[in-house]
Amino acid sequence: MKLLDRLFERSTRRVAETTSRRAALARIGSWIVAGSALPLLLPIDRVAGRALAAETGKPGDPGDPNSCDYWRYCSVDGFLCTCCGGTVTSCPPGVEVSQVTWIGTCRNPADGKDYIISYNDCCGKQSCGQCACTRNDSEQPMYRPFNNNDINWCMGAKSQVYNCTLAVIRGVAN
Amino acid sequence: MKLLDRLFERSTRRVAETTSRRAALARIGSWIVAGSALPLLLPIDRVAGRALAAETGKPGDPGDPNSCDYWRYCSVDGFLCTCCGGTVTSCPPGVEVSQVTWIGTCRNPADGKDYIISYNDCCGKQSCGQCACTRNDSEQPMYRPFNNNDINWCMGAKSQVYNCTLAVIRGVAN
Amino acid sequence: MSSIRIGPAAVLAGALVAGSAYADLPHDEIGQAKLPFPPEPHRAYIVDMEFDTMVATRVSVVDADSLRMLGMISTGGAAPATLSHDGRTVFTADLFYSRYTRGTRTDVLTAWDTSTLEPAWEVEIPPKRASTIVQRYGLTVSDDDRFVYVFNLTPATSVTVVDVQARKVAGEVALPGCILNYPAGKRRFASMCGDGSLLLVTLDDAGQEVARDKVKLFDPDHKPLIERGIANAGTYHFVTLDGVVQGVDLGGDKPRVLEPWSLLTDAERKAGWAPGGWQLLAIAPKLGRLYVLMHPEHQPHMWEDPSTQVWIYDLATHQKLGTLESPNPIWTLHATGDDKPLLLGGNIEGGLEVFDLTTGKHLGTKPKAAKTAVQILSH
Amino acid sequence: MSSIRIGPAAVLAGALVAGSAYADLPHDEIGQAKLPFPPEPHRAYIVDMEFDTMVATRVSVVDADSLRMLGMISTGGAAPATLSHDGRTVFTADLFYSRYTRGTRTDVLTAWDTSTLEPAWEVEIPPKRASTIVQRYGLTVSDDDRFVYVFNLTPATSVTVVDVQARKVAGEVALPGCILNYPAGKRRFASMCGDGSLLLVTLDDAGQEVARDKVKLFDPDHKPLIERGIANAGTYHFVTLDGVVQGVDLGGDKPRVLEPWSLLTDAERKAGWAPGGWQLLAIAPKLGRLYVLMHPEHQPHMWEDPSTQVWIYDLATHQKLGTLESPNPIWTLHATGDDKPLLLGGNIEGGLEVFDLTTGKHLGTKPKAAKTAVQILSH
Repeated sequence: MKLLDRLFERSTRRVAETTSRRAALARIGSWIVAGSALPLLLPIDRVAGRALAAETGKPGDPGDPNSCDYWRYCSVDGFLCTCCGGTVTSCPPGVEVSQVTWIGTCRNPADGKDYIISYNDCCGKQSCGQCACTRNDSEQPMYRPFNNNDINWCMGAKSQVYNCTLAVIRGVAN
Repeated sequence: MKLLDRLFERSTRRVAETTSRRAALARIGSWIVAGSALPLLLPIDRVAGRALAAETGKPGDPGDPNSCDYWRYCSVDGFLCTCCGGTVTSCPPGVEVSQVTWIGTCRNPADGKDYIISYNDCCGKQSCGQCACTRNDSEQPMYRPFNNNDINWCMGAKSQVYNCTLAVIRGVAN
Repeated sequence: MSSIRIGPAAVLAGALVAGSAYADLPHDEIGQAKLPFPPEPHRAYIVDMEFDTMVATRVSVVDADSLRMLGMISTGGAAPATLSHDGRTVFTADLFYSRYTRGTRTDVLTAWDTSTLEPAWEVEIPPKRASTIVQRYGLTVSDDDRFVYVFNLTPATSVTVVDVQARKVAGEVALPGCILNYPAGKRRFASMCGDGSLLLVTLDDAGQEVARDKVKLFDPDHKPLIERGIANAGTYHFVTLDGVVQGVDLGGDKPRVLEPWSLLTDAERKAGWAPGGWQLLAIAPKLGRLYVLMHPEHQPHMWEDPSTQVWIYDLATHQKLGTLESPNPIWTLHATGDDKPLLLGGNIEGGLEVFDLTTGKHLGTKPKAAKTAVQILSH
Repeated sequence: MSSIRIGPAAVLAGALVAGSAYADLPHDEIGQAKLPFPPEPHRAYIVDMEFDTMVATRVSVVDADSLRMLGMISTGGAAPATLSHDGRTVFTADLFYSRYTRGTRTDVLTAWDTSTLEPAWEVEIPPKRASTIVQRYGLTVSDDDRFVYVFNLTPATSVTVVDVQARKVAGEVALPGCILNYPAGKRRFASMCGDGSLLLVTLDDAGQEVARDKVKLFDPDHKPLIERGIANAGTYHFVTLDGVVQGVDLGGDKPRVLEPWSLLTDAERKAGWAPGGWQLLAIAPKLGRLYVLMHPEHQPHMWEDPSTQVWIYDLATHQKLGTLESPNPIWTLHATGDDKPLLLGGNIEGGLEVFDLTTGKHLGTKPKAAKTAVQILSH
């Protein structure tokens, strides 16, 4: 676990460098909300301006963390832990956070800054099945594994079985 | 397995006696077609006369074995093996038939006779998921276990994991 | 890259600059959710058989007030679940194969902590656990939480008695011709027999059988009872296929069979009404009311079919008090035990229907609470 | 109660009395279905991750001509699958936990008989198998069926080499910075690296590495390739995010990087067309044609999104020959290898879309072929 931890930290730093370039392209584009059948389903229309409502109750962190259109979810692929008994940064009861993770870069509409978000998977119970959400705003092919969300990142937990995904602020991208 | 076999044979005989009484009540009533979510779903309308079409290609055995309205399925609860790679009387490839089973009494619309049908479960792979079908025409509470289809009858196979169900003629009910 | 704790100070700092330029949002700290103790009375545990796979199954934990998921428990092989009376434990009787669908079978009783939803302990049990559509009284707990009773069906029937204190199997009780286990007090359980009797088994403090009795309850040939009854203060209420309620008081030294009474007037019966469903009965103990899933235009083969109609009865007077109507067909009922009780219904698409039993109002639906919702429990 | 075999005589006897009174239908004999060998070219194996559970997963086997299910293979933990070249074996790389979601992990390579759909043998492999959305080139077979290559991701990357003949693990090949394994001939596989090169690993007959080479293939910073390419007679075809096809011939002694060519005219690119999907490329070898899932109004973040549009190209001339349109959005493509090939598409609801590639007609949809159809294979 310690080794993975260190590998992750190294990689996060490397990724932070390479993604700041991509962050310039950061867009608040359309995205995909998954239904019960697939990680990818039909695109839904974006409700204009909704992302700016301060629904988290936290100043500077606008939007509804139970919704796929929350700004931190710009590169998520999975079930949102907020709908599974957890929060944006807490795993549901009895589910363990993975220590390795993939990284996305998302623009916060409140301050216009690009944040590095780690999408830590919560592991040890089967798929939560609630609020499936796939957005690939800053995703890259798998040969950039730490920018890839097609990988089950539970590899850094005691059990590889995937339950849901967090969206954790790791810093500002530039 | 041999013990179960004998227990089954004993019980089948006993059941044959007790069900002949119920067979008098045999009705070709409405039934339930299960969707993906539940063994029980909304009733569908019966297509009048359809059950009389000789779709099996066997004289005297009318109807479409891929359809929940086939006469032998009058007390089935599960996935039809005909839709899973098997036939009415054959398990799909790699799936083992259970030697113990529940028993229903179904009226054959071709000859008006009540047949004893054993609903052997096929076991060792997870739910087939195709052609879920629940009809309880001759089902009884669980204290009459050999007339009950809420039991997973894979108990008589090497693996208890349920895949699909056959409908096997065991004789005429009276 | 160290994380910064988000404390009140950080939030305040953010608030001060709100509206114009913000300070960078701080690094987050990763946490772990935990549920309160004692458990909320409206916390619902929904047993999900996942009929389309039925290997790795689950119990969904849902807050019936907010209609939000609180978490889940991962179970094996369409596992039954039950709650300890002290609110601390969910027991599940799990069946695992070394290769998921084949290989070596291992049956265990798993004790889950109701706050952490983590397994607290497990004990291996004989590989005989009944595999049925999950129902009440397949897995139960003695009134003092000392013993757990696991119903076995091979198809020979028996009960495995697990000693919760010692965390080991105390023994196995054969139940020839009888099914399920309806707990009665600290050291007794009943089982329903094909001859229309209840078998009563009394245990000692070591979990060993010390007595068995039989009491005639019903006529299985002419007035069959539905085995999925409901208990209230030591009394079990069952219903016949044609709508007669048969109670039996197992609270005393000797069982007492109560006077039967009908859910239906002759006119209602003639109009085609009859009970039907999976867990078709619920009792709100603080209201003293019985809830029954009822079918219009009923036919005998519909006895396990879902419905949108719930009829309400006073348990003392046997009077019908009203009806509830669900927006979606429901199949399994449960009423909470508190004094502002909810009726919870598992609908046929795996959603949870919630009714306020004080006002009779439908409060809402939690869609996708489960894939195949077969039983609902609460503390 | 003995069974009576249903033979031609019994059927004839029935036929003689058809139309009026029948003799009693005979007792049935219970049988077991088996699939023919050699396998039909239109037999489709659909890898089903069952995203809503992802523990006990499956491969659905479907006849793409009749749109009927032929059977299934039970797999563990979103297992990748691949077919031996001799048509006899489906290999799956399974991950099992002793308590399904937790406990002791066991990884195995399982060899399934393509006729009986039973496991023929298994070998335990290091507990490192990559868990990703299943894709081609996570699990592959050498051209002579002697070795199976399992991609590992812990997140360190490597390949476990399994000796099929000896039924044991031959060894592990480290792939620092590289992913997947693209087999090349009998004793070589490639791996795609983050620096834009292909790593080529050559093995000896014992499965031990004897050489490794690197060849530069693409610019990962400015012209990233999508790793989910498609092979045809020793040549792999990849596509860049913006629609340039990059081939590399791994059939010879030395890899040969081919001249890139564009799927799109400037006008098409300007109009917003671009490739996208999961397994977004397919090749029908007997037609020499490439099929590409294409998006109208494409945006960069849609690179893995489904679409209803498939564009058809001549592999030799690089000319666009036409388009196919699916009634439902599809996500993963496969073309069969026979001379009357079908294009098979996994739609986003788990259905299978079937196109006749000779006529360009959509032949039908098999709904619910899988829950989450991520990859399709055929012999």
